[in-house]
Amino acid sequence: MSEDSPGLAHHFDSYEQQKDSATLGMWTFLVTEILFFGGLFAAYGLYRTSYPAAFRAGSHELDITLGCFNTVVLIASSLTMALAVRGGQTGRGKLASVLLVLTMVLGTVFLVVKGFEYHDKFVHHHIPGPSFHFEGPESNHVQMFFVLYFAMTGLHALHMIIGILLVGYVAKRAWSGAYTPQNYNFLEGTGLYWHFVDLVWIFLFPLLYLIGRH
Amino acid sequence: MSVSSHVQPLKTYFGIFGALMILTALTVGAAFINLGPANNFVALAIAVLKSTLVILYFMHVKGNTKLVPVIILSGVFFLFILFLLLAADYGTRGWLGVPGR
Amino acid sequence: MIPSSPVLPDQASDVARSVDHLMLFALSGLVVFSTLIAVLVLVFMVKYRRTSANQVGIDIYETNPKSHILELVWSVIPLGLLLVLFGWGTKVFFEQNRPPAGAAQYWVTGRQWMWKIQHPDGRREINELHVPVGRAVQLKMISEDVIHDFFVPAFRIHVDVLPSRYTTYWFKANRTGTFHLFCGQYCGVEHSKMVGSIIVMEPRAYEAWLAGEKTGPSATGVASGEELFVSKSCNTCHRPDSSARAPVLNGLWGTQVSLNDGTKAVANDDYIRESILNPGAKVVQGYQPVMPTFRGQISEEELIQLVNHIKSLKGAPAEAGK
Amino acid sequence: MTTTPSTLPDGGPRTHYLNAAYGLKSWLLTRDHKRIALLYLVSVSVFFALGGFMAVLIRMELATPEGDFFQPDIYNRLFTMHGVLMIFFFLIPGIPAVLGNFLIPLMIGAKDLAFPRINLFSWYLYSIGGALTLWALLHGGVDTGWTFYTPLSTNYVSTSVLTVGVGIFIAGFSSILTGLNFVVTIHRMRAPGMTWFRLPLFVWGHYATSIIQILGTPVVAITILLIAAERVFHVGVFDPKIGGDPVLFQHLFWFYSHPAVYIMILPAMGVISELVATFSRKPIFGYKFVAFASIGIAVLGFLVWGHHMFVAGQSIYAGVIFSVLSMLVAVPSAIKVFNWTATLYKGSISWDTPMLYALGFIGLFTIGGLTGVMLATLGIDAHVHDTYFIIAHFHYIMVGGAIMGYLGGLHYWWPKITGRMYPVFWSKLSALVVFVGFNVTFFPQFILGYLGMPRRYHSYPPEFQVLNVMSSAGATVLGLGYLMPLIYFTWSMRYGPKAPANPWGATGLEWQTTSPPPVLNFETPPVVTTAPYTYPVAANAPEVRSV
Ligand code: HEA
Ligand code: HEA
Ligand code: HEC
Ligand code: CUA
Ligand SMILES: [Cu+2]
Repeated sequence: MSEDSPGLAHHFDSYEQQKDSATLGMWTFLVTEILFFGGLFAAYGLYRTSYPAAFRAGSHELDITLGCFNTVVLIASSLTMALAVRGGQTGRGKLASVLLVLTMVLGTVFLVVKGFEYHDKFVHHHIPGPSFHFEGPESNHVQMFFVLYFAMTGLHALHMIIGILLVGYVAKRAWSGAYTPQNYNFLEGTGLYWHFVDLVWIFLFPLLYLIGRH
Repeated sequence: MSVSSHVQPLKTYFGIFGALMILTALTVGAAFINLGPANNFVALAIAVLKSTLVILYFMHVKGNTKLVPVIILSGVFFLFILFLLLAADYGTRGWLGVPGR
Repeated sequence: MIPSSPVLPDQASDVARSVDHLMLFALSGLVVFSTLIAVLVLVFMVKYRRTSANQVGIDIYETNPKSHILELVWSVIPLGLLLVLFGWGTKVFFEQNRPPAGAAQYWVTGRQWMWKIQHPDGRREINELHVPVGRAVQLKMISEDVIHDFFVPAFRIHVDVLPSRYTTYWFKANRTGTFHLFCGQYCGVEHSKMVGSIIVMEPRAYEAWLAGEKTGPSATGVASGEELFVSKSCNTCHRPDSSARAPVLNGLWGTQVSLNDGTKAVANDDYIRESILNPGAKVVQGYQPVMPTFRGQISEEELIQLVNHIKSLKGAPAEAGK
Repeated sequence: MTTTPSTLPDGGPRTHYLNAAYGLKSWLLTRDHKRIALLYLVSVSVFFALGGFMAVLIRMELATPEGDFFQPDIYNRLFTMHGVLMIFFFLIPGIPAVLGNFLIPLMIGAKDLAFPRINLFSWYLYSIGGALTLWALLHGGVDTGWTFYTPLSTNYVSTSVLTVGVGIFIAGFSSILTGLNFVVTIHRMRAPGMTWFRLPLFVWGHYATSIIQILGTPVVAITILLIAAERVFHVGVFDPKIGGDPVLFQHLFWFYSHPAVYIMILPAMGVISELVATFSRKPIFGYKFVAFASIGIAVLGFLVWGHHMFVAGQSIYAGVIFSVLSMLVAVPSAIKVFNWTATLYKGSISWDTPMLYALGFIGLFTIGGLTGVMLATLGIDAHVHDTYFIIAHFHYIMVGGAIMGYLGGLHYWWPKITGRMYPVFWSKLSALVVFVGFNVTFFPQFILGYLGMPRRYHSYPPEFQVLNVMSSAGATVLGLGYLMPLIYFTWSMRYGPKAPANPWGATGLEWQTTSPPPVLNFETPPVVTTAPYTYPVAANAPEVRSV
């Protein structure tokens, strides 16, 4: 790390090389995430085509209003995140930090709402397992719907939690002015991650909540 | 070329946010109308559109090097392969007319 | 039984012969190509041995315009051969999988760690299957627990036995003898003990065996389908009279059934099994989904009995979808 | 071979990456890719020895038809842990994380990988995953087979599936991060003048490998997670009771695990390309063809997973599709073998130890690959599926191919890595012993398989004994063959003669720096001006082989 180029790691020749590497690395990581969720989506696709009626029935048990609300919350958090990254890009660390805290708040709101939804499932015995209960013809296939529902939203929620922690860390660094227009790569990477979590939800919402509402 | 050359105007961010909101409303609305099998298609098409907007603008893929879209598309492509060949199995079961083959 | 040759297992069916011919073809390909490579490599190694410390090889690729043609040749020739192998292999595979019409139907239930086999006449055996030579035999197989696999090397085919649906194995033994039956899919601790034999007999000896065997249908403790139909009280709903709440099952097997959601299904073994375990999944048009599930209350073997029973119910086809 | 100074011209000792710092901490906290590679070398060797030890026990049991040494449940744990350790903890990380890690930055003229910290982190992930697996081993191990087929693995066995699953999951992330690091490094860190078509084929091989690591591993990660969840909650995606399909598990598992076999072979192929070029002193015949063949194998490799499921209850039409696609993936492999052979033509071939291993690779890989083609033929696979024919097929490729490549690579770059030479006679002998022992071990298994001996059998019908005894005897020889490099490599680190910078007279940037290299790899930043394998490089006027 030479004195005249703060924040440039020893093995890079230029800031540009460093930034390009960071961006590329983060995107490559996100591609692995796509395939990670992809396995679940494959299972979902298969079972949904096999048991359409049961999946419709299961989907009707979900609260579409809450789902909708959460979608809006998450997209709003993406906006604040995008603006925070812009703040980093233009060298306004304090602004970025505030926006990041806002992002965290929105993310937490999402999780709290999700928690209420989970609680509701618990009350109605819709947690898969021995205590699962569903009135209706294909209760075992409805249970499969809920297995997938919990697997997919649970994994998504886990990503949210990691995201919130990460954003908190970045907010702290941003406040103390750690990011410069030359090197805000960590902030940018966290932003990409956050948007990715949003993207997953953009697919989960219609797939889980909106089947055959009419 | 300076590193921070891709600053997008604020207008873009808010515009995209608005578009995402409208699309969310659309997808919910479409779910309540009976379009037959098209329901699924519409829901997915809107989701793809929304994610494209997020990727291009919020995630700055527009204006970045061409390598990034290539990487994303290769991920999507291999996911598609997974779906396609799974369908090749589940879609052709029973064609032979011999159960279980 | 000792294999008839040290490198070939018994060849006890026509399919086995087809597989061996295919194998011979593939094997000659292997020998030709691996010899070719080995010989070329060794010859070059010796012939172009380095003879002095500073010697350098000659780049023949850039200087020779024919290089690309050469590369094309050794891409296209293997590809051609591979496609031939693929075509031939696929032909044999269909032979292995498509039972001839009118094959006698046996049922196989796999469980940790034994094979339970039922003859068309209801006779049952464990880990043994007696069949007459020359008769096409079709096995409908299901597992009560994990995945198993029915493997008789002498017939040259494997088929997995799944816990979720019926799979099919068929063979026509063309010589008598006792052949190994292996479980070919790892299934837990005693996997290697899940073995048995296929005993192929002269038709006359087979008749004698049948006559001599004491094991009647009920001797193994599994009730017949007819009894089950009563004892599981299927008949309280499925009655031939018109006041019944459920479709008549007579003549159902093999027909097209219209379902509530507008689709159709063929009433085959899997359909009937599903109807008993998951009645709600495919509801017959015009009926309420009131049939209870029998999952957990009925074993795979009992299911087989029921399927067989329903299959045997002749009469006017159920007026499904009226 | 004593000309290269191990001391600076002024007489002081030269600092290189090995003597730049001392102490355990300087190793465990290092971010130098070369040191991390050595960390991997040690851990990977431990797992190989453990896996090999289990193989020896397996072969011991199979020497007699009855199950007399172990109870069946112990035997089942043995082959499961053998498979798990060898695949996930030895061969998948093996070449990439040891040789790739060490050499890729050197070969492309970079100071390090793009993310040195992540590189170290992935070694820790690997170690944690490995430690968990070993911990599970001490607490009973697993007995599901390395393939973890449901519902056996989820509902029926009572062994440590969960722990091992988590171990593999964590190690999987290590593999992903290694691949990620390589991709970014190869894209972004190349030295001036190092264009794509000047990259050594070793780098191309690793690039292709990384693609698979990045795109395939996540799918197996989620699949294993689902298995773990099903074991914890007693209900899950593959549970037939709620309409789940056990065959779906197999699809998801093989979507990764077939491409994973190319994770194991592509780096070895990269090594062989280097060896063949160096020891023939001429460019690889059809460089671009070979480079694209690597990418072709990686991409096509994703399309063929169903060939493990021909008889698993998959639709037979899907079987037909997967069969023809599997045939296609054999073509780029064939191209490579033929191009290597053609490279030898009119070369200046030396018989150094690495070259002997390369020879062994070509022969054994060809047999392993061609038997793979037989397996891809539907009619044959329906008979030999899950018999010893399969065992023979993949040991031919993985032990005969990949490990030969790995050992060849180690012998080739050992002077660069340690700055020491190893004894020539012993190394040539070990190559011979490994080759002979290998064939005696695994050739009989082809016959056994065709005769119908099923795999994963703890006891077997007595007529199979003769061939099994041969196989067990071979395994002993093979084990000795592997022991020898272990001993003389260890010996050479202290007592071996000092190695010059470029003992083989090879091209490639890694040979232009000193042995062992300095901390930042090059004293002066390299600039590349020629295609790879451009001979002559010898300082004295070279003589070109006369026609
Ligand atoms: C490094 C590991 C590796 C590699 C590279 C391969 C390579 C190949 N494998 Fe193998 N395979 C395994 C490891 C590997 N395999 C393992 C571990 C299993 C068992 C898993 C388990 O169940 O536990 C397995 C199982 C397996 C099966 C399933 C068998 C079964 O369970 O029923 C099949 C079926 O198609 C198969 C096919 C192939 C093919 C077509 C190739 C091809 O890529 C080979 C291509 C190479 C060549 C073709 C040789 C070179 C070519 C020439 C010299 C030129 C001449 C060529 C022609 C004329 C064609 N393999
Ligand atoms: C990279 C992968 C790899 C490697 C290298 C090996 C190496 C070997 N394998 Fe294995 N094998 C697999 C991967 C591998 N295997 C897999 C995936 C399976 C399937 C598992 C399943 O069914 O789930 C399998 C299964 C398998 C079986 C079938 C078991 C069964 O189905 O019942 C057999 C039987 O012979 C076998 C034998 C051997 C032998 C003799 C070696 C030899 O090459 C090993 C030689 C090595 C040594 C002998 C060790 C060297 C010695 C030292 C380094 C000295 C230090 C040692 C000590 C101090 C102990 N293997
Ligand atoms: C409570 C009443 C009831 C009982 C008891 C019952 N069923 Fe049914 N069954 C029905 C009804 C109603 C239907 C039609 C709706 C449907 O498909 O679910 C049906 C459908 C079926 C079908 C599909 C028929 C078709 O035409 O496609 C089969 C096969 C069947 N039952 C078999 C059985 C067997 C075997 C048993 C006993 C083990 C049994 N049922 C017990 C009510 C019953
Ligand atoms: Cu049953 Cu193996
Ligand atoms: Cu494969």
